Amino acid sequence: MGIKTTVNYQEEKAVYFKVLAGLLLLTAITFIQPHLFMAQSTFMAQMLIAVIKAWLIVMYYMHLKGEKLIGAMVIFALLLVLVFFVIVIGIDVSHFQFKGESYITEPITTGVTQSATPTHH
Amino acid sequence: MSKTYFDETHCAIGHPKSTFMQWMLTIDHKRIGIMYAAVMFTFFFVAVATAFLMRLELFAPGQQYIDGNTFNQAFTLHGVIMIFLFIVPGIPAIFGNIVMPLMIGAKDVSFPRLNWFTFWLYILGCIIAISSLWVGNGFADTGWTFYAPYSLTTGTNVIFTLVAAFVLGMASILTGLNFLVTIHRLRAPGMTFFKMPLFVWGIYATAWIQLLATPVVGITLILAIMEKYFGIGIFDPAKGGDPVLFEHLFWIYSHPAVYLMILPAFGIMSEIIPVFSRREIFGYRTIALSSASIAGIGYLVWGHHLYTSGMADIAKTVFSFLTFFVAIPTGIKFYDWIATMYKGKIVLATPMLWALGTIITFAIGGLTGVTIAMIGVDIHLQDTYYTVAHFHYAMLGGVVFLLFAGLHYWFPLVTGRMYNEPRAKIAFYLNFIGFNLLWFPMFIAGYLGMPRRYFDYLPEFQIYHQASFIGAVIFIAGLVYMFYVLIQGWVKGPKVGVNPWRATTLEWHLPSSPPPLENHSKVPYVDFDPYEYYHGEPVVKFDENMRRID
Amino acid sequence: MSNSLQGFDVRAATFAADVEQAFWVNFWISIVLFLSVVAPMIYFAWKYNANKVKNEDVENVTHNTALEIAWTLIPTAMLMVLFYYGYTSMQVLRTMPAESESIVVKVEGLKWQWRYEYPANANGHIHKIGGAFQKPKIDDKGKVIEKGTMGITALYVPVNTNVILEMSAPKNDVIHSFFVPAFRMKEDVVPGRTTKQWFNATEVGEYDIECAEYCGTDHSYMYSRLVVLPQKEYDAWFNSAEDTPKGNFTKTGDALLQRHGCTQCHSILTDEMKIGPSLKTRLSKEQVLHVIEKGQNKLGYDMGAMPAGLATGTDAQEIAAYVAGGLKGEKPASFAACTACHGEDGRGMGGLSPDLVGYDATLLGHVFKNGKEGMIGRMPAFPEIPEDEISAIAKYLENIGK
Amino acid sequence: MAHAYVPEIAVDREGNEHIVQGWQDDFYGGKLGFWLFMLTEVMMFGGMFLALAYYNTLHPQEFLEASASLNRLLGGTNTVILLVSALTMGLGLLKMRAGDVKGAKLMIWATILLATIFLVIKGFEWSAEYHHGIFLMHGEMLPESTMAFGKKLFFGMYFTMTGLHGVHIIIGIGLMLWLLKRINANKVNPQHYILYFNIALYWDIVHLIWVFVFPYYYMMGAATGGTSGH
Ligand code: HEA
Ligand code: HEA
Ligand code: HEC
Ligand code: CUA
Ligand SMILES: [Cu+2]
Repeated sequence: MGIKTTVNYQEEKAVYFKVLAGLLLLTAITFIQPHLFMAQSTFMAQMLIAVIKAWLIVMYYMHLKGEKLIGAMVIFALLLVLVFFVIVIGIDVSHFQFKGESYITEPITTGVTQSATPTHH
Repeated sequence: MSKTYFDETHCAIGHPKSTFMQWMLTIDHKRIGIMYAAVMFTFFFVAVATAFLMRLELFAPGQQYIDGNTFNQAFTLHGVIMIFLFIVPGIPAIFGNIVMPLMIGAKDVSFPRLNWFTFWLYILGCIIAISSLWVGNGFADTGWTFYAPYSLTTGTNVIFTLVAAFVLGMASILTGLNFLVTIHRLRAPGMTFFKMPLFVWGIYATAWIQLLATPVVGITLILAIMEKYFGIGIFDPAKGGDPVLFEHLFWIYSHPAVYLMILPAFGIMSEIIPVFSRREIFGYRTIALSSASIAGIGYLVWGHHLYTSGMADIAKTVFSFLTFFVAIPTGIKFYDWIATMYKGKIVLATPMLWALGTIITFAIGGLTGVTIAMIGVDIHLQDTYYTVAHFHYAMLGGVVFLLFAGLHYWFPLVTGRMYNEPRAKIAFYLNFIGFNLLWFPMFIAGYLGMPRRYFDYLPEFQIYHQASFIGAVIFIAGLVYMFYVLIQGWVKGPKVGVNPWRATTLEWHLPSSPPPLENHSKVPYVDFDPYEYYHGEPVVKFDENMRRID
Repeated sequence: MSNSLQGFDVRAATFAADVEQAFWVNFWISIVLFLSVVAPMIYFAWKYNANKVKNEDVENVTHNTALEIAWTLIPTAMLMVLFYYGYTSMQVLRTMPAESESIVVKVEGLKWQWRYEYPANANGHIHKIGGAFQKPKIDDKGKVIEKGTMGITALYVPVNTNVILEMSAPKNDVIHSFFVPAFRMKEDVVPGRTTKQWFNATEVGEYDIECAEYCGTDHSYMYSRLVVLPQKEYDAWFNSAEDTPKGNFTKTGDALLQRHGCTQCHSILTDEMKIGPSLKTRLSKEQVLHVIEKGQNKLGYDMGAMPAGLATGTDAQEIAAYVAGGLKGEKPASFAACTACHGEDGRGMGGLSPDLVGYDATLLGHVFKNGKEGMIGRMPAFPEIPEDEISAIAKYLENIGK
Repeated sequence: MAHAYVPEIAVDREGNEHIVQGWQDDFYGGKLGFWLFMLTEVMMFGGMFLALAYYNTLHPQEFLEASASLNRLLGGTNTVILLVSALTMGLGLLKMRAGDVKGAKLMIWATILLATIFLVIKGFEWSAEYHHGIFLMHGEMLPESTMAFGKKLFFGMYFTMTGLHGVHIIIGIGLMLWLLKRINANKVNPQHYILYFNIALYWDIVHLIWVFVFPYYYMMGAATGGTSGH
């Protein structure tokens, strides 16, 4: 059961190359994005691009298209990760209590900032 | 006489002649289940011994037999063995392996070789965990929670314990994975999800937790190991890390893990109650779906272990609110079980006694869980013996009691024989009384302010600890007696044939008892519900080709 | 039970009542829910027992929508009530009062002691109260290398005043938790973070402070006391440069007696004779007679042995009665036989010989060091108890005699 | 599976026949199992991203600065390399299914080559960082250094996560070599290619992780000035 012996080689190959082109394009956008758009929220923009790339890979390279059961499972796992993020990052850390007085978040003192960036030679 | 799974087996590699090698290399799910049971049984005695040592030490204030550091190692050893070696793999590895494939009419699990590998991975984890008793500076003394930064700074052999927990976690993941695929792929034709026995539902929900929660603790342990070896300060405040992050990551796994323990146990309950009430179960679908929703909601409530950790107050509120919602599906299950007894014909055989006893003890465990889910109250009770009593009522009075229920229930299936019923009942009563005497006083002590993990305590609490000690003695005596009765039953109990309880699920419709190597001789077509009784007698009957004849 | 450890079932802070109320609401709801499950279970197990029911009577009831909705919604409503109480009691606990209206004390939790630092007082003096119980370090042979301390020091606060605790741990330490059972409050002390809690004590007294987050070897000894003083006494102390307030706040001794397990053998508040004599009264008549008759050399005083037979017959009786009575009333002439060593007042001449009236530090020191084999039985030695603890105990015993 | 597996037939009351799925030769089961395994990888890296985001929230500015100092050129090159390797892997599987075993093997070798180049570049990057005094247990990362916490944490997580990703690449290379062996032994062939299928899936998830690791570490600070590294 389940063994497909006939493959439409040319057609599938074409899909692979199309997706590759898309991914390369997105990678290029990744690089010019800071100079192109959403420069103020680079992080969001980058993650958005990454999500689109991931979607392409999962759907076409990993053949998830049409896989209802597995697709649902993947979505379940991703939702779970999302929930962890919402709770831990959105609810807990972003309301960090007594932040100014805590050692791990206290503002940096004496000229530490410079020494941290590696020097160029 | 026909051959049973004790006589022949499939092996992972080759066809060894010696019986010993046949057991070591076996890929038969029933044999693997039995081996799990044997190993867990051994470790459990180590853990009971440490538990007893603690109770002995706590008999009076001040130092009696062991010093503070040994005590700290004792409760760590106790916690680590009980959690990682015994109760987390427990019911899935034993009964999930032995009966789950039988219940769905499969010849084995989906990946029998992986199952074999998983078993040995588990053994490897056990060896690493136990070896740290002798290798390095002694067993970890961190408590089973490994809270940073203590676990990062203590001199004891925490690395071994962490690695062991990681390896055991891997084994747990692979078991879950195997069961998930098995349940999705190998159900007998006609058996839809809502025709599966409820134990299979329990295992299914559990497997999802094993699969998706365990990796989180895996990565947490890896980060802790990285931290210890490479000095990156992920959890170490001296380097800017935040210990509270560790608590988050730890409990993201470890809270779902408690449902991982209890869900298959609830599954056993749902098997036993209808069989011994001799009628159809009440609310099959709600029980099945409540397992799934407990597993789902269970992912969202880990923060109730962090009420006093310094977490943001708003997060505490959210977590407290969510926590109450796990109690609702649990409550529904309980009411469904009770309703199943209504207008039935209740046979108080030993498995049923254990199940009913558990309804009492787990209700106490669960309702005290609800107490400490209330933030304000938990701020007082957190890390006191109240919490300790809560989780022993839940784990021991819930999971382990139901494991015992299952042990009696499936005993004739696995061995083909029956234990001595009156004696087994005596063992139950001893256990039940001992257990309550052991743990109930601890609620009071905890409420009065007795913190946990205390080697020494103020003398006010002595009376409670003494009562508890007496309970422990009765309890352990009951346990030993119970195992004696079971072993005796296996050796020389009467042979009872394939379906002594007159149950309806597929694991009782095998060609022989004990079952043969490849289970059902023919796979039936399942067009019936799992618990079909009519006027107290099973409805479903098969001919020798497993075709229904009723 | 002794008076100073009552802490636990006492509410001594403003919010304790809220927490208590939440707990009891929960308790009764739990009882209802428990019975709603267990009562029908037991009833059914009896009513439908196999030996009462005929097969024909078994019925397969599998659904009852109304009932199912009821047992979903009613418990849900109850749980929301519980959430409400849990939430509101937490709010009181976690809503800090304004700093301007409170005393802000810095608390440091470290392995294994609590330290307190107060704001500067009128004279610019900053009270730093260091440390709680610390076990002495002992070598293999049981010799004390480094003295331990029992915080005779404590966290002193005035009654009916808001106190904010600003808590932290040294950055290379571990997590502790500041737990005051009598106040129903607890919050972790996390290295790297600052955490806070507050309270307003309603009753003068002494309460236990325990560490409730596992922190290693001496986790169970990370103990300290919270002393609530009347406002006046607090102010007097706060504006002085003294470490501890004047007055009698030495119930610490009691804690020590408890902790070392003395109360297993000795009663403290009553005259009851357990394994050892009561520590409320010094010596019983029989004991004194016994010593007079047999002499004694068990306590290891420099002076050496007490000879036997210094007094006999009615003299001995008379002395024994007088000593057992606490040397009160008229002094019998025959007591002269004792004064050479024990002094006119029977107080042992500043440590030359045992005090006959009370348990002074010297006596305790000797008993702890050597143990004591007496007429009742044998008391084991406690060589590890450091001097300041001994004096705390002595002071305490002295006070309860009165 | 040398001998063919004959599935059992179950018969219902009407006499209809139903095929019983056995655990042998279950292509879909194998695929499902492997997907489930990959979900555990998602959770694992999810946990690490959670830790990363945790500190990012506490030290946003320092994270941007630290990110700006990474070498975007090398990181970008590696991104492209992985992209192409995912293609070769996929094409190889396609060839195998179409019966072109030789072509498939060639593609696997190409993937291995690309994976190795990835590792070499990573090695260059790490050693450059080492020379700048930023490496595990070295220079600025030592406890006594005064580098800001945010940066220490950023680099600590950077080495951990890219390191773990590297370990996945190495495991991937090992798996591919094993796959070649199985192909040569004709255990994997155009009829039974589930192993190949799953290893291809594995390689895709290794790629997928990089798709997120790359922007989080290298690109986040790109806008805050800072040229692309050194
Ligand atoms: C098998 C294990 C198991 C189970 C099933 C549970 C179940 C629950 N637990 Fe427990 N818990 C532990 C094991 C378990 N727990 C462990 C090991 C710890 C401590 C770990 C450590 O710190 O070392 C812990 C700690 C713990 C804490 C943290 C305490 C602290 O450290 O301060 C909390 C707080 O909310 C909690 C809550 C709950 C709740 C609400 C449930 C609920 O799921 C309970 C639901 C059950 C019922 C409600 C009872 C049955 C139902 C009825 C009788 C019907 C009617 C009732 C209603 C509808 C309400 N648990
Ligand atoms: C499954 C979980 C489990 C079980 C069964 C038990 C059982 C017992 N535990 Fe438990 N305990 C824990 C899990 C468990 N414990 C955990 C997680 C902690 C916290 C550790 C920490 O703080 O880090 C703890 C802590 C803990 C403490 C507190 C230490 C402290 O805080 O200072 C004490 C004190 O007395 C104690 C005592 C006991 C006793 C007397 C038993 C007795 O009931 C022992 C009798 C044993 C059994 C009843 C087990 C029966 C099992 C079998 C017979 C297996 C059969 C096997 C097969 C058939 C294969 N335990
Ligand atoms: C094992 C039981 C036991 C314990 C524990 C114990 N004692 Fe005693 N103690 C005795 C006995 C018995 C005597 C009486 C000896 C005698 O009669 O001479 C005694 C005598 C004494 C005496 C001397 C009485 C006297 O008049 O000479 C003092 C003082 C004393 N105990 C104080 C303490 C203190 C303080 C502690 C705790 C550190 C303590 N004991 C612990 C059993 C005990
Ligand atoms: Cu400090 Cu426990
Ligand atoms: Cu929990």
